[in-house]
Amino acid sequence: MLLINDLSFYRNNNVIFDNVNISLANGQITQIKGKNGSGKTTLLKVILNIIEARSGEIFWEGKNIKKNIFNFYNQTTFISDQYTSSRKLTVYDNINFWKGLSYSQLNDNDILLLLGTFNLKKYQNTETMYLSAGEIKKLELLRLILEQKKLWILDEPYNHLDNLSIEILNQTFIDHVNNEGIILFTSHYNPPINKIDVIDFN
Amino acid sequence: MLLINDLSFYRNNNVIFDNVNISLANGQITQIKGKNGSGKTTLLKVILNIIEARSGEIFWEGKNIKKNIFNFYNQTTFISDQYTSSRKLTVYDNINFWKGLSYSQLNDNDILLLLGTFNLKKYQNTETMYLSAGEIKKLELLRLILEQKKLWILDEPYNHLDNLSIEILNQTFIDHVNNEGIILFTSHYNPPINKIDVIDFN
Amino acid sequence: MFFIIKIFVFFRRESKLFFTNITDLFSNIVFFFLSIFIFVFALGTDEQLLKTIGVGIIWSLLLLSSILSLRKFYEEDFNNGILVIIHMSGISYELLVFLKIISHFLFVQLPFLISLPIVSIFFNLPTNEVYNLIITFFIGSLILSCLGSISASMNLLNKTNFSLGGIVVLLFSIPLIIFSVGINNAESELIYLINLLIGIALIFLGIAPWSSAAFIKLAISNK
Amino acid sequence: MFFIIKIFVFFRRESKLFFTNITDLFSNIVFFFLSIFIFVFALGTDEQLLKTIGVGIIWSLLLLSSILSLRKFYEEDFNNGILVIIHMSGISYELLVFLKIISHFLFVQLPFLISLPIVSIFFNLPTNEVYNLIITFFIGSLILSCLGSISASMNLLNKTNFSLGGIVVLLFSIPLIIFSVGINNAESELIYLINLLIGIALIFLGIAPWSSAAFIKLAISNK
Amino acid sequence: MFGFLINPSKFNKLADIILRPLVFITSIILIMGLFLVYVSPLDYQQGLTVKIMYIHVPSAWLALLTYSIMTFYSILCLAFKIPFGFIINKAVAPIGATFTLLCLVSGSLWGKPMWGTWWVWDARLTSVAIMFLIYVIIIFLSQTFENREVREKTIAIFILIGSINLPIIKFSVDWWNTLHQPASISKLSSPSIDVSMLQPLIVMTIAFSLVGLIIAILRIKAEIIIRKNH
Ligand code: HEM
Ligand SMILES: Nc1ncnc2c1ncn2[C@@H]1O[C@H](COP(=O)(O)OP(=O)(O)OP(=O)(O)O)[C@@H](O)[C@H]1O
Ligand SMILES: Nc1ncnc2c1ncn2[C@@H]1O[C@H](COP(=O)(O)OP(=O)(O)OP(=O)(O)O)[C@@H](O)[C@H]1O
Ligand SMILES: [Mg+2]
Ligand SMILES: [Mg+2]
Repeated sequence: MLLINDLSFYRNNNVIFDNVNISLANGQITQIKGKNGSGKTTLLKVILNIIEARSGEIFWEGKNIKKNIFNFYNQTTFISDQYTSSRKLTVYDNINFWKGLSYSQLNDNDILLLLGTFNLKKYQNTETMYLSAGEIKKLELLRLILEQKKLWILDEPYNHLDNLSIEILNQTFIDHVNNEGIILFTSHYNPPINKIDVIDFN
Repeated sequence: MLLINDLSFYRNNNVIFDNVNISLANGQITQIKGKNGSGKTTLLKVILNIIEARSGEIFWEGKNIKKNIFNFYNQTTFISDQYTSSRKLTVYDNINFWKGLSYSQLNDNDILLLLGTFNLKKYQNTETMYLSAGEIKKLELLRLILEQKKLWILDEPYNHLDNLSIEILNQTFIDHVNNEGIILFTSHYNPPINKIDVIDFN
Repeated sequence: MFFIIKIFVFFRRESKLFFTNITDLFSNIVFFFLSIFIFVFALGTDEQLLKTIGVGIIWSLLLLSSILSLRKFYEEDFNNGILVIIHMSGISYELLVFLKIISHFLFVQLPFLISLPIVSIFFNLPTNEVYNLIITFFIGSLILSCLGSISASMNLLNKTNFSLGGIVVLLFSIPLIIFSVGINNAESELIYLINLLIGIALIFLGIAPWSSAAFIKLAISNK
Repeated sequence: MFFIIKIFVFFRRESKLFFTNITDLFSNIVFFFLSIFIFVFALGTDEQLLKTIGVGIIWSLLLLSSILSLRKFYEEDFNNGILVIIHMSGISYELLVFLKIISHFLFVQLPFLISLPIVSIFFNLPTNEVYNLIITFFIGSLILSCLGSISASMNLLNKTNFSLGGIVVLLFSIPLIIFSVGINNAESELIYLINLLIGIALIFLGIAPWSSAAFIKLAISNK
Repeated sequence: MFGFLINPSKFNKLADIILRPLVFITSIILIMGLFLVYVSPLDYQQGLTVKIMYIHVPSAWLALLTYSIMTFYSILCLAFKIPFGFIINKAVAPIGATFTLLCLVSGSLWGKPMWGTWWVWDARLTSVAIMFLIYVIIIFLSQTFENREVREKTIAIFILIGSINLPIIKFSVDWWNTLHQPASISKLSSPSIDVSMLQPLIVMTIAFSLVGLIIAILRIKAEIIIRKNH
């Protein structure tokens, strides 16, 4: 349960957003839509406390996240718009690194399976800088399943993906929501998932 | 009129694509679709001779482009998937640079108008690194109109754009096609434009 | 226990990044040797002269080489946004900086240590000076790594200007140079000077994490 | 006519990239001064010694500073893909490299020229040596810019390893250093040596564009 | 009571009250100091050049003092988020730089007759030169970043890092045996300097501090106004 209370953010005295109130219950999937430059990406970062809010509070499971930020992070996966894989490392090394960071319970076999569903198996030992745009995006999205966290926060996850991958991602979303997970994502594309709450952010 | 004849490209002895034949008549708009990693981006670059083909020829208005590559470039705008604006320069400086490179006939007023339609006017004197993802993409797309070339080649132009901008882009495409322009683009999104030729690239 | 795994994973990644192949390590050292050649050519090959200024040259070049490797610190991870991912996995920025300093020390600075005895031969340095050089370099390069971290993180804020960070390193390493070169000229009091050097290292190990972390946080929130 | 506009536009952009503000220029020079401080400390402050090795130090430092600014050459424009855009506007890669070399010479190297007289005071150099230094530096820095271009373009191929390009610069600049420092020691034949230096500069101005362009093309097709 | 030290509006109020009397007092003390310097005895070794001391030592002390103040405020504004510190830092840095420059110049003017050269690479002199560079970098940093938050915090952190130079300046004469005079006045127990020299020195120091204070007040007021407008 994530509760966002009167969140505001200013940059150089310009309002980016003001008094945002959002509440995300378990099993809820929420999409933020809005014009370019309306502050969606910034909002996600402020929610994650990567950028400090100007005012307002965020509660995770009833507790202010600032009290124990790592407790909050511990249950959150953030897939940003940028690529976070190291370009010089192979796909396998990157996955291994993420796995180590998140105490993931998945073993090597699971990971191979995962790579298989995302059609990345043959690139296992390729440096990520040689992957195509969509393939890198898929590699990033792998973290969702790898880290097994409860709260997923994603910035434009559908970019670059081909139709098959979009379907897989949608299915992943649905599964997560059915398992009482919480999803918050921004996108200009409307995925065909039932019961998406849309926040219009303008 | 762009004619692509038996184009092949290999990377480290792996086929990326083989014997591709495409012909683009004036006033034609063509979309390349295909799985992630199927080689769409690479194809565009090979067509533009940024990467050298392994075999095959490309003819622009009946002449092999290799004979006089700058003559071909002179009538082509390429909007790549990456951002080509210098992050440290302001929006205005970037536009001015592109303008100078392409002998654009647009004057300052036209450019302001253009910035207005893309909702970028207020960022005129902002460094592009401070723009949001969609805003940078729109700035890139500005080059289409700025350079006034006949052949437009675009790699995933719809990424990051909000609905309004997508409409504007579609309208721009339609106008260009009506003026006998040629458009070749890749995208996973299907824009609602009549008479798009789709090349399935798998 | 889990935390140790995390730190181990961190170092494994760092080492892979530094040594994608062995040439990297090697070329750093070649670079160092070549710059010494340059100096020898520039200053003339008078043997007595070389002996006098040998330690000084070696130190200054180590300093400059470590400025060259500044960008290996944070730049790429910052641009990728992976610093944030690491942070979100439960590692505070201060600890992150500390780990980065250690890995820079291990993977960039220590390989130079190997090359020191060879270089000393060029300058005909007496054995005890080589010995002192190695000891001081060991401590000194830790200080250089701290300084490097500070200025690399400062550079994240100002991407146009690469010199700015370099200036910080140079500015604060002046006392370091005075001490380290001084050690070789001092007849007695070696222990005293080395203690001083260790003191400086500890001070910088205290300052670097929080100041680098502050710069990084600032850079991330303004990216 | 149109072509001249294009080149003008190119230089305007370069100058904006180099000098977003005057601090950038300034900090380059401060960096240079500081590294001289470092050397003075490291080598000891014996006045006679400083006088002997002054020119050598100044030259080697100019060399190292220009290695530091290597990344300003192509890296960013390459990563952005803007090199391709510039090329597609009708500027061949060879010309592009040539223009980049000139702008590096103008915006990075020449500002050092201003600082040379001041530096000479530190080392108590006699006037005629300062004069020679400025002339040789003027020609030499053009050579350094050419070398910088070659190694910066080489670095595009191997992103892990920053030293590799530096090694190339150092390797090829050994003859340069020998000549330039030699000029100040030679009693006669000054003109002869300067002519030689000009010759080297011309050779490099011939080699650098096509070899850099070749590296850049290779890098672009493998990106 | 000390609210004016961290609160801009309180500072403004107080400054308005004390500025005029302060200028008045300062002029008197300055004139008195110059007079005392004029009548102070010549040194039997150094002759007239000893009078450089009355500029050199106060400016050296004030350069150090200014930096300490900046360090103090940097800690305040970073740790306790008190933005007034940023104003102080920006306003005070050029003053400190001037004092440092004054110390350097007067020192080298003094050095020529005393040591025979304008400049030696001695630890004290070098660490002061470094402090001057730090001041200059601080001043330039305030023009480097467009973003105000980035700029101010960077400067504050930089000041803190640079503050390790302070003890080095202070104790350099004890740590290395150098050409420079070891502390003789600022020794806490018993100053080893003649009273006839100590008197003008103290008065000059007070005068220098007051001049610095007045300039600081004016610059801080200006800075507060600039900040309000943005
Ligand atoms: C550019 C050259 C010089 C610099 C940068 C310099 C710097 C300083 C500094 C920073 C202090 C204050 C130290 C403290 O508070 O403990 C100081 C004090 C002093 N300096 Fe210099 N100095 C220079 C040259 C000289 C020369 C040539 C003389 C005279 C021979 C001299 C005599 C003194 C004396 C007598 C004091 C007072 C020491 C005390 O009692 O605390 N200085 N100087
Ligand atoms: N520099 C490179 N070296 C080696 N292989 C590469 C390189 N660049 C791309 N590839 C490979 O070439 C194939 C085609 O890549 P390309 O970027 O053209 O795909 P794409 O069709 O554009 O995919 P997407 O829809 O994800 O953008 C991919 O399998 C990729 O892994
Ligand atoms: N570092 C920064 N400094 C100043 N302004 C910034 C910075 N980053 C973003 N902005 C501005 O903040 C606003 C919001 O940006 P943000 O990236 O959150 O938009 P967004 O809603 O994600 O847009 P998009 O749909 O294009 O991704 C934009 O107007 C942008 O120009
Ligand atoms: Mg966004
Ligand atoms: Mg692609």
